[in-house]
Amino acid sequence: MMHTATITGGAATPTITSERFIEGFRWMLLSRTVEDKISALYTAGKIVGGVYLGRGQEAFSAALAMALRPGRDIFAPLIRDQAGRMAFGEPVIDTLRTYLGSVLGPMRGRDGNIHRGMPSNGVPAMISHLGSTISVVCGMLMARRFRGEQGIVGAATIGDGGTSTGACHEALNLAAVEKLPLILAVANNQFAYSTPVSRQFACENLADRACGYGMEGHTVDGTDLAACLAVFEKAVSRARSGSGPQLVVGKLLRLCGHGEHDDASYVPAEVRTRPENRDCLHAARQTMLENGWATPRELETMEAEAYETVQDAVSRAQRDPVPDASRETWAALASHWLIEGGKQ
Amino acid sequence: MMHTATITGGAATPTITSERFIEGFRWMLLSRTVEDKISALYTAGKIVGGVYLGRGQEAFSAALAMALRPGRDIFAPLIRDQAGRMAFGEPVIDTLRTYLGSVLGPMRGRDGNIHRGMPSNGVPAMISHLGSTISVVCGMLMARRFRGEQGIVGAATIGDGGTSTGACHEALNLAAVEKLPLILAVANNQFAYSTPVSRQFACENLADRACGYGMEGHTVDGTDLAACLAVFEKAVSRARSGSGPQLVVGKLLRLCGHGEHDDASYVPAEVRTRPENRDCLHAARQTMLENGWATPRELETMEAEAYETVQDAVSRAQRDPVPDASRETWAALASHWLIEGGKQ
Amino acid sequence: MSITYLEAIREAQAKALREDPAVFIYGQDIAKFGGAFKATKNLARDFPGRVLDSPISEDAMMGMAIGAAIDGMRPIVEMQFADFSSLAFNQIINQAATHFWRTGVPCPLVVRLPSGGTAGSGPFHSQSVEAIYSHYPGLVILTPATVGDAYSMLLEAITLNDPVLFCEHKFLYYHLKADRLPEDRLPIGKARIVRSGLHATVVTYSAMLHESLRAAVELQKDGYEIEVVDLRSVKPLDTDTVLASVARTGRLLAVGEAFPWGGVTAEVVARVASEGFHLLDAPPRRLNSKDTPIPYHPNLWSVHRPTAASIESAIRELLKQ
Amino acid sequence: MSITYLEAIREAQAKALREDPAVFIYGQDIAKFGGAFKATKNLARDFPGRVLDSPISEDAMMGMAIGAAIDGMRPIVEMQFADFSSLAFNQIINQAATHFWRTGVPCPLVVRLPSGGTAGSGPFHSQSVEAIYSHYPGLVILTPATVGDAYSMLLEAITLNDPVLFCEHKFLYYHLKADRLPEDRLPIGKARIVRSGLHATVVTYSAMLHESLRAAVELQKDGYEIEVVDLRSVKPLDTDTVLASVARTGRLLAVGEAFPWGGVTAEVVARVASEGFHLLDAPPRRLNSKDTPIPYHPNLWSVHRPTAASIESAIRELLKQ
Ligand SMILES: Cc1ncc(C[n+]2csc(CCOP(=O)(O)OP(=O)(O)O)c2C)c(N)n1
Ligand SMILES: Cc1ncc(C[n+]2csc(CCOP(=O)(O)OP(=O)(O)O)c2C)c(N)n1
Ligand SMILES: [Mg+2]
Ligand SMILES: [Mg+2]
Repeated sequence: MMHTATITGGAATPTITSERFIEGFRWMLLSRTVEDKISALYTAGKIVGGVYLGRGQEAFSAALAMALRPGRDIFAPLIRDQAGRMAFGEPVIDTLRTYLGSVLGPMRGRDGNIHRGMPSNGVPAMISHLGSTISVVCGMLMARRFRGEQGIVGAATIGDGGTSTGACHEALNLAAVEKLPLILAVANNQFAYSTPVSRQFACENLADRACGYGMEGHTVDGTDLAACLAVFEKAVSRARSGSGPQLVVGKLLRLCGHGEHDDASYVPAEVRTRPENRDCLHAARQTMLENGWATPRELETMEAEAYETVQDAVSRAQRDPVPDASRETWAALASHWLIEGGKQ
Repeated sequence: MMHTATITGGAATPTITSERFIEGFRWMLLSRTVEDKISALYTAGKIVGGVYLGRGQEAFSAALAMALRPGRDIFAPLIRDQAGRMAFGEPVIDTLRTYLGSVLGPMRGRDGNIHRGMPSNGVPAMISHLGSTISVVCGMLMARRFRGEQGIVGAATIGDGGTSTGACHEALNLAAVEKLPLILAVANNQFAYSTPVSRQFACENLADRACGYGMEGHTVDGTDLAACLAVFEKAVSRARSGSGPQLVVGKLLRLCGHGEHDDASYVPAEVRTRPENRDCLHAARQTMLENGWATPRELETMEAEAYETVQDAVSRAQRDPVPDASRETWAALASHWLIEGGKQ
Repeated sequence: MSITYLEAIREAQAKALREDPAVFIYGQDIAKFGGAFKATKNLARDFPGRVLDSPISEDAMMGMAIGAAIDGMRPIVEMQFADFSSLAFNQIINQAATHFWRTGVPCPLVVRLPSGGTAGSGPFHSQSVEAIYSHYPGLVILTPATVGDAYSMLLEAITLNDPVLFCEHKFLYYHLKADRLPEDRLPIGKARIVRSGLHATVVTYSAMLHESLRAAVELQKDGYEIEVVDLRSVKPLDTDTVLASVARTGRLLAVGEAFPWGGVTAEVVARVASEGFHLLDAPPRRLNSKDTPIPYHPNLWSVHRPTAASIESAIRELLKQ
Repeated sequence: MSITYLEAIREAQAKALREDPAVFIYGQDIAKFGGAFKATKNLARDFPGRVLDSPISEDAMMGMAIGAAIDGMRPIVEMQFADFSSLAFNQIINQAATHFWRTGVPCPLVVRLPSGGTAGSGPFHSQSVEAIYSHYPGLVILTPATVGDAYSMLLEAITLNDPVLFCEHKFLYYHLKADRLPEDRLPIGKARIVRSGLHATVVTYSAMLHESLRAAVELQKDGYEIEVVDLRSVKPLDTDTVLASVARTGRLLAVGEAFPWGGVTAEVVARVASEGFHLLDAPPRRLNSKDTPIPYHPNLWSVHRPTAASIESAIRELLKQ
């Protein structure tokens, strides 16, 4: 059994074509544009409930989803995966509908913001309890295995803080015992809400946990799109080819508050300014220009397009009907004949 | 931070004096004698409830407890720690009283067999839910730290199967973050009830989990008393001197059923007969003779003494009063004035 | 031929595995070993690859079953003891129970919970957990008291498109026998009047049904006709059958083995008081276990839980009022 | 000067830290950050080393607190939301709740549970968990509804030698204000008659107290005098005060924000029906949330939970009977 506790993204050889990089950049850009809009709507008091954004994590999130096959594989996003959600096929309108409380959104107003999902498209709808969704992905993979479906991969994401949950441990161990094609992408953004990693774990690198499960571990610079694309291509192909679960740890910094209610003043300035904590979107933009994959004008066009897409989705979602309690069925059971009729 | 994922017991230098070894042997012998008696009483239908024995794990359990200071340190035994319990100060009579349902036992008939404990002597009373006691030991160590007590060590034991619990993960991680002087002794006896380790975890060695927590790991031949004494002396002294939590994994075989109701027919004969799965008590006996630490006659005397001690405890416990429901207070709260009076 | 409550549970699982390829079973020691109680004996042999041993990871066991269920399978999870489901509690109430309502995608699974007290089992191998799960929306909670119900309700549970908690009582596993498996079957959600009477109604479920029936037989000797209702499923709870019985007898005693605060007996009494107030000729009564952990020693345990004797005297009190 | 419900909770913790060196606080983001709701603001600064950030490990947080408690400390654990206590459930009900009974060694700790619904919080940040914990022996469950109770009951809870679950309602955190902290204090275990009346008794607790009082004010306009009882602690539950009130009014409505099956309203109605049957002039009624997960969208949430309006109409129904 191979124990590669730290393959750096760079070393993970699949070389990235310009097409791939540009596609990744587009998802990152769209994600940032959507989230900037949601943030503005939140400030304007137009959002129902809380807002949690993925600023600074777009490269890591998009690269994971791009390594998967929408519709066939499984992708279980968490609260900072706007980029990955869209790269895996979530329409922008679903995002806006959920945040703006449209009854036409995937959760119909019953649940909101980052809890949206489409299980039938391979996207489980996360519950808040961190770590709980990893074993759900294991179960979806078991279902595919029972049905004899070949070459499926399932990915779940989690943060540095979420790795402290018992659920995360039990699910990884189960995946290793069953040798499931599971990817766990750990976005180590150095904080869990306000809590620095020094109060969260004492190991040098969370990827060091891989060998304790008998799974393969990978570490990557989460601000480097090319490195992220490479490491996830490698991890996903290893999982797909039967090498069992893969732990991929990305180092990056959350470039926003925990939620939009949080100014993140607890993040020291000297941490924000460290070069390794750069903005992955700016870095990708630089790479595009340096390699001549896009001219400044072309980038402006991309930005304009992204802006259009988002504006369009916002105005559509804002015209949507909101939930109407009188039309709500209040049915928690699929077996409707077993529902207790307001016996109170 | 030092990551010694596999120090073999042999290499863990503290050399073991004959006195130490003989003391360990005596605890092992007494434990085996007590458990043989309990097993016989169980077969005779004299025991209330189930019986779970530590046959084959006496060296590992006794050596851990001997490295601790009864009355000052903390020892959280599990179901196979008869030897360690006694080495840490549990009177034989408490064992028998619990099994024979005496109301004078530490649990007063309210709880039984391996659930007995004496929290005020640093011995928590385990609940059945595996893994749950490790964080309790962390809390006891935090209490000592808050009070400024220096040089305390707390040890918990668990089996190979118990390492799959979320509780075990959360507690180890917490201990590492707080750099607590915790010893987790994992008795890898190759089975969890009937389940072989191949269905329990996929790593090569459970000690490989240490570095994922940033704690030190040790591996030892659990059938070798000298090696066990050495590895625990080392791990305990490192914890005591501020090196943080220590994970000690002992390889051995459960030489009995999961409980006395279980014939363990699922353990293949070829496993039972492997040399490394030898009986630690026979091995220690051999060492005693080979090193001339005891003559055959002296060993017989020791055995006779152990037998006497146990017989005496049995006959005393059998004369004890059993619980009387009419004298039971049925008080689940220490704040007696808040107890609801049979409001049913 | 005679079949026990436990064998009925095994037969139901065998039938489900035979008839529906989407069914599989996951739990500790359930494969080659056949489970701590042998409820899956030979099933791993007869259905290769569909009865799997799990690690000691109740949270992940449950999460795995949920993932499989929302992806088209019909998992059965065996908890080694109901008491250990406390570690799957979050997955059950927050993930399984909310899934259909949140997403519209059903989560069809059955969690088998070896429940209830037996002599010498102590605080952590004796619990009755129906109350905590019934409190949460999105779950169906079954408490079979007979061999026939153990069989037919488990089979029906496996066909439901919702998460079902199947509380099977360990005390009934070996003691309770029937001549054959039932042809008839009363659907889930309907209570059964097991013994009809005139003077008082005892509403109960699971092992307490048999204690209550013994009490009724004793009281018969003094000419009291006690009607005994077996709820069978505690959520949904068949209030109509309970009310119909109370309408006949005018007196109600609700008996349960679980802890006294809240739970089935509170729900039954509260519903009858609200919906059948004018049917009652006397104050409704409850009988539960004592409000302490479940004692290990039989001398204490036998007093902690309701028994035929304590039920009988509760009924006598009720008849006096 | 004016103090909020949330500030009262902070003040109580500050006082406890000041007066008892055995007290410490453990939870996520509670140290420098002061907690998700700022209930521990400045406490880490004012009491260095005694207010500690925990990893995201509810089971271990609780186990650690239990270990400290049985070793002489008086821990306060802050769950970031009551909903996440589902992951500490096993440690709470099986380890903390059974410890004194099993060993004779007390386990004095307080678990602070930011509870209940607020607009837009959804299924996993809105739950009321008092019912599941009250079911288990060995726990004290408090549900303060006023600034004064938030302060004095938390202080008293910290002095108890038992595990206490302190259900503080998030909806009251900022809205609810008082001029000063109370000198008087009603002991834990006693309910309070907040508004006296003649025609009906509403028994409630936590945020629903305020909805019920609003309903009572409305009904006052039509000349109905509604007595409102605040349970304050749901376990133990002060049956005597409830019965005394029903004796005056003859009518009972039990109101709770939790799910409908079981729980506080069932326990209250069942106790009154059993112990105060002849005091009742009409069938007792219950009002709870709907039996679905708690909706995220305010349009649904405001109908899911009881409100002044739905309580008012329930009382009108009750008065008609
Ligand atoms: C089990 C659990 N406990 C507490 C919370 C509350 N909570 C929500 S997000 C969060 C921080 C998560 O940090 P991390 O896992 O690093 O993810 P990040 O927010 O940094 O992406 C916490 C504590 C939760 N969701 N689940
Ligand atoms: C959380 C939990 N799940 C299930 C059980 C039931 N159970 C009791 S002992 C046991 C096997 C334990 O195996 P291991 O941890 O290897 O310890 P060993 O018995 O081999 O010493 C199981 C599954 C339990 N006690 N706790
Ligand atoms: Mg983080
Ligand atoms: Mg083992």
